[in-house]
Amino acid sequence: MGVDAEVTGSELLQFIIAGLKNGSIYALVALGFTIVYASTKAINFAQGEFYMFGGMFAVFFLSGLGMPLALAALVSVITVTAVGLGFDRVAIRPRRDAGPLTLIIITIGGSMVFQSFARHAFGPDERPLPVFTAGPSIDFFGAAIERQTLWIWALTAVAVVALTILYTRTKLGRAMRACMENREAARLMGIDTNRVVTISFGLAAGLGALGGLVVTPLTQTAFNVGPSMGVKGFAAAILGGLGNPLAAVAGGITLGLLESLSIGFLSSTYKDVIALAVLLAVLVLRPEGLFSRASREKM
Amino acid sequence: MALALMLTLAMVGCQQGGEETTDLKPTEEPIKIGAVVSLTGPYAGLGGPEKNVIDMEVAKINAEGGINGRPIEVLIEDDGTDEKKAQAATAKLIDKEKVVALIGATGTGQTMAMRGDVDKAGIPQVSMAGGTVITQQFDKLVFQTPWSNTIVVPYTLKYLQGKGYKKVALIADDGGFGKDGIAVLKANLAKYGMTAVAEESFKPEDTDMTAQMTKIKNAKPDVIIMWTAGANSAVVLKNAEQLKIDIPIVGSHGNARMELVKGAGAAAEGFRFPAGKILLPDEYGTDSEEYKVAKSFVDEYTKKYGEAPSTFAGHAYDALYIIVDALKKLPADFTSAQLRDEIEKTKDFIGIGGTFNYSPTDHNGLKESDLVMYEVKGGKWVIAK
Amino acid sequence: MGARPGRAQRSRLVLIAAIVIALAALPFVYSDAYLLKVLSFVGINVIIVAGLSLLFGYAGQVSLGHAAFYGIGAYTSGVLAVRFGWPWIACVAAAVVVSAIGGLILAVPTLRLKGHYLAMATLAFGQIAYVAFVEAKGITGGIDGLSGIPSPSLGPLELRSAESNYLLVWFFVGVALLLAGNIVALRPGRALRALHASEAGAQACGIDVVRTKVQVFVVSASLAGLAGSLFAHLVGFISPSSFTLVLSIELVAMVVLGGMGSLAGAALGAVVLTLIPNLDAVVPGMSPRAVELLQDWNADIFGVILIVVMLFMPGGLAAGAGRLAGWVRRRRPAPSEAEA
Amino acid sequence: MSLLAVREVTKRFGGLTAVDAVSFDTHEGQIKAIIGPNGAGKTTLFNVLTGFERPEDGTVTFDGREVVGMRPHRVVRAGVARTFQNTQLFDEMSALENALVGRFPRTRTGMFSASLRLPGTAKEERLAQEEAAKTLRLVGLGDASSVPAGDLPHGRRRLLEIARALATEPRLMLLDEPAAGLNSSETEALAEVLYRIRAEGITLLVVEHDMGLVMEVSDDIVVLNEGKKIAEGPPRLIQKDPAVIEAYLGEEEADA
Repeated sequence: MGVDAEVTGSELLQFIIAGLKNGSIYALVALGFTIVYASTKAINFAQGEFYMFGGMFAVFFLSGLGMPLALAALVSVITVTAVGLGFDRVAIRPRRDAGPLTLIIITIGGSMVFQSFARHAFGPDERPLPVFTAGPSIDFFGAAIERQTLWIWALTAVAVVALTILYTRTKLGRAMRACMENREAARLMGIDTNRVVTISFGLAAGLGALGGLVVTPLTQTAFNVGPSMGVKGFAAAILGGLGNPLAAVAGGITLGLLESLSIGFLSSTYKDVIALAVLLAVLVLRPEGLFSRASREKM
Repeated sequence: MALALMLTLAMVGCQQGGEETTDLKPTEEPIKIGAVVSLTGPYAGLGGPEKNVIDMEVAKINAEGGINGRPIEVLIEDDGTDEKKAQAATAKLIDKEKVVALIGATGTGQTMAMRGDVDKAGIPQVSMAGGTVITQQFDKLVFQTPWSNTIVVPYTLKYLQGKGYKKVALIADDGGFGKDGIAVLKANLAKYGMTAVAEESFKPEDTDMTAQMTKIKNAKPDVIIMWTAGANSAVVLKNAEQLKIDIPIVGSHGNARMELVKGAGAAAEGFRFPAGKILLPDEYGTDSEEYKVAKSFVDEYTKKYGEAPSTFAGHAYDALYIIVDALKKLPADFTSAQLRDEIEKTKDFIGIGGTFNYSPTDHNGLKESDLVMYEVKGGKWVIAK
Repeated sequence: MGARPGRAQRSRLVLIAAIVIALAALPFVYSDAYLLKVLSFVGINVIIVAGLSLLFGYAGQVSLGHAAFYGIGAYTSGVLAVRFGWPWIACVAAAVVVSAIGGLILAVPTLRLKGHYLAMATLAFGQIAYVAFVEAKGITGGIDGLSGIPSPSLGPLELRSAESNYLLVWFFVGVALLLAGNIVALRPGRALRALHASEAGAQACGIDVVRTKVQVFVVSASLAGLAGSLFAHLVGFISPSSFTLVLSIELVAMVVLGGMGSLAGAALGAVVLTLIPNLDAVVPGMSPRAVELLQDWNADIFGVILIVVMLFMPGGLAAGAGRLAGWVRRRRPAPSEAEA
Repeated sequence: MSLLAVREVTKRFGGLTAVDAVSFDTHEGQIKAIIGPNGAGKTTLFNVLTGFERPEDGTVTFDGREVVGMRPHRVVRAGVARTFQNTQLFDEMSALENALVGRFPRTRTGMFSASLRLPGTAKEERLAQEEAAKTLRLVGLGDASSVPAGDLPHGRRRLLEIARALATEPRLMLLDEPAAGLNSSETEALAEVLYRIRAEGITLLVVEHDMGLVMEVSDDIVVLNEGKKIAEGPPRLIQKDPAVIEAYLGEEEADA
């Protein structure tokens, strides 16, 4: 439209808030991708379904089984983590050494089955979840922040901090990092790489579920919300640089900001094209990602 | 090679055997109608109720003696919200099942995809999808039952004009429904003395529209028109509430779903949208024929499936009965051309979406007077003032 | 190819001949428009997958954007036919050329990318192409699609029937597989496999890695474009929703399911995965209830097949079939397995 | 006249100078060895000579043509073939197919002519097969032609890579540690193969750690240390060169 008015400071702030909100969700999903990638070198195409399950199971535990919201949320994340562990046990572990391609196809199959399961079990319609804390949004220098957005930021921050502690302060985390650097070497050092893969699937599922859980009060959820969020998370992980958790978070935030600022200053029709074009440019100019210092593959 | 030939021959044999066994009652061979419905994929939520209605009403029609003594059979195929599957299903229904007419599809794209085969076979198709393109790209074989945007948009704008609104902001999804709505809206705004001060879009799978709504807020419109059908409607309403936008929001007939009210909660209060009278049959006046049809449909459906029917269920009801009523007027040895002509002659058919009057130039058949403006109040639908 | 080309090759030729004759004879002995339509869709996917197999299965260059080339072919053909009245054969040729150019445009900037980064870049290309199909409403008809694409015709001969379209599609399947088969059996095919196994090794053998990658991308895109053109004229209506990421992922799954580095395997993968949702077309006499269940659980069947094949048939369907054949052969007392 | 003339070649990685102003010549029909402690820059030098790396400075002339700036496949076509320290075989392809890939620069069938099997392709293919089989026999792999390269034992993989390089019909072959990981009988067989290759008129440039082999086969030796050439000459002189002894002693101490 040719009627674009001046963008004021508070509006810019509002775009940034929206970008940070969506970016946090992308970050949680991207973390899932990057953790599984680190241990298997495979892209988990079922990551979006973990996100969908996070909201869906919470709705089910809340409205179906009558649990209180906090409990339903907790049990949902635990359940989806269990689904991730189970998926690894049944479908990944037997072919763990078959190379990333085999694993990718298995996760594509998993994503289809999970999605279909959700439709059969929970129906085809969208399902709502109440906000964690009711009340009007908070005024922040003329921009509005919804209370649920604070929850999104808080829980994303908690997840990132917990993950950082896990990676830097625990034996398991060090084992996972060793696997990330070089799986063969890690195995030779006596690290149980199988266990690392299992745990990474559990973590990826839990983080995806957390993302789906915190965003559902704003968006509702449905059986088919997974794939598009999967693509966003994958894009965020690639944008940041695969295999590095902090880079994934940075990639997610960048993608979220890129989208909301595209809407704000350019066009909502082309916001995805703009984001993807930036992504392509990054890939072509800096194939290792924006925020990763990992060296390029050597000859 | 010999093996392959034998296999092929065996398949032929099997197939013929199969066909013979389906004709259990040769004296009252059923009239076969095909239906292409989205039971899986993104439109599964719309197609499910459509299938329910068809199952329910076919049983009822046959219990009441069928069509001039002959039972009907509606063969329902799932298109998975996929155009290729819709085409395969169409080929199956036409060539294998030899149906006399087709209901469907649920979605506009799938409906359009069926057209090639429908044209080749020369049988009538009654679509349950609302895309303007379906009847605007005119095909004499293709009819539709939902209100198209060319009816709903003028109705809505007239209503808004009556409220004295001049500056409107448009927000729509960039799927078929939203894009079509935006196009019709922009073509009609000037006629009702309005101008668009903002136009925003989002993807059907998007989960946040605060950036778009911030821009709209900045444009200071008198009213926001939202044209979308899916779960995002609730997100738009909630984002508006979050941004403390107190500009009235008016939606489309795609919002006539209780999921929206549940999903948006308090943010849905005061939201208005146009739709048929089925949501509140009392609107017809309790002694009218329209009321009776709508009321008994709602009651029967609710009794059988435990929830009130959606407007999409109504589209399936209308499509089925338009074909059935035409069939009732035809001799037993009718041709598909006759059936098509008879459907086109549909006059004053009282359906769920409204009263249908097809003509050689109008295959949508509804009028603005079939619509009312609803408002969400206390988590319920009421007639908007 | 083994050490004894004689017998193995002969039995393979016999198998291929049998398949060709059976496919060609089908519409004459058993004309079922539904079956033929489904098999036409199968054929179209086999053509795309033949190209994707060269690119991905042989050269190891993944593409999650092949639906875009397929769409470019379909729209080129459809737009030229509907808006400019081009004859069918010219539309097909244009579709192949334009999608080849699309392949070139994508291949050149993404040459340095490998693995998941290439996957993401091609995915982004596919998404951008999708938006272009939607937004270029004046040309493509936008989200409402482009309808009224005429059936294929050669001069006065118009191929409208399901039988003729089926034969046309499978004629092109034959051509595509023959061309691709020749490529993989000879020098360029070895270059693709070498590239996949070790880029440094390939360079050390005098293979121009850049040129080979671009070439195979172009060939692969043009086969997808050919398939797109056939699709457009077969169905008469195209819309952006036929060219989405979901299709791109399914195509990659077909190649892997069938077997990386096996053209026949990839074709088999395409046949199996395309037939699943329309199994009732090939399995006669399924009850309506069974068909309903099949459709309802279609995604599960699809997913479970992917998982089970990957779990129990390392190397995909082709390798599985090869092992099965080997097992059968070993059950028969073979005269002498004179292999090193 | 020298076949390969290396002049003042310098290659840096960041702050590290991997190859520092190295110059030497290789003459037609020679077997020349490049030795030096680990990290002396031997492999980097090889990469520069074959177009895999571009030097910051210096020239490399092969048969009168400048090699610097050529991409690797051009260098091969010009007549310089190489092997790798970590073998870069095509594991899922048979030994014969690996050697056939080596025929690539001497054959012409492209995608277009292959797809249509244009006249001439069948003949070229047959000839290529014969040539490839011949190179396999030359290195003693005639019996393994249908075995996938990935299934061959280590020693035979080294030989296969040599055969593949040989199939490109080079005038100069660069072998990067051909004896690494070989046992003594395999090393002897390798020496035999090297003589056979020279007998075919092919010049050899070999990076090698196995001093026994180096002293046995080479006509001339270049010694690198920390990127610099510290000595050049026939084996008997190199053995006595104080700078060389010093460099190797240093390495042994570091290892200890």
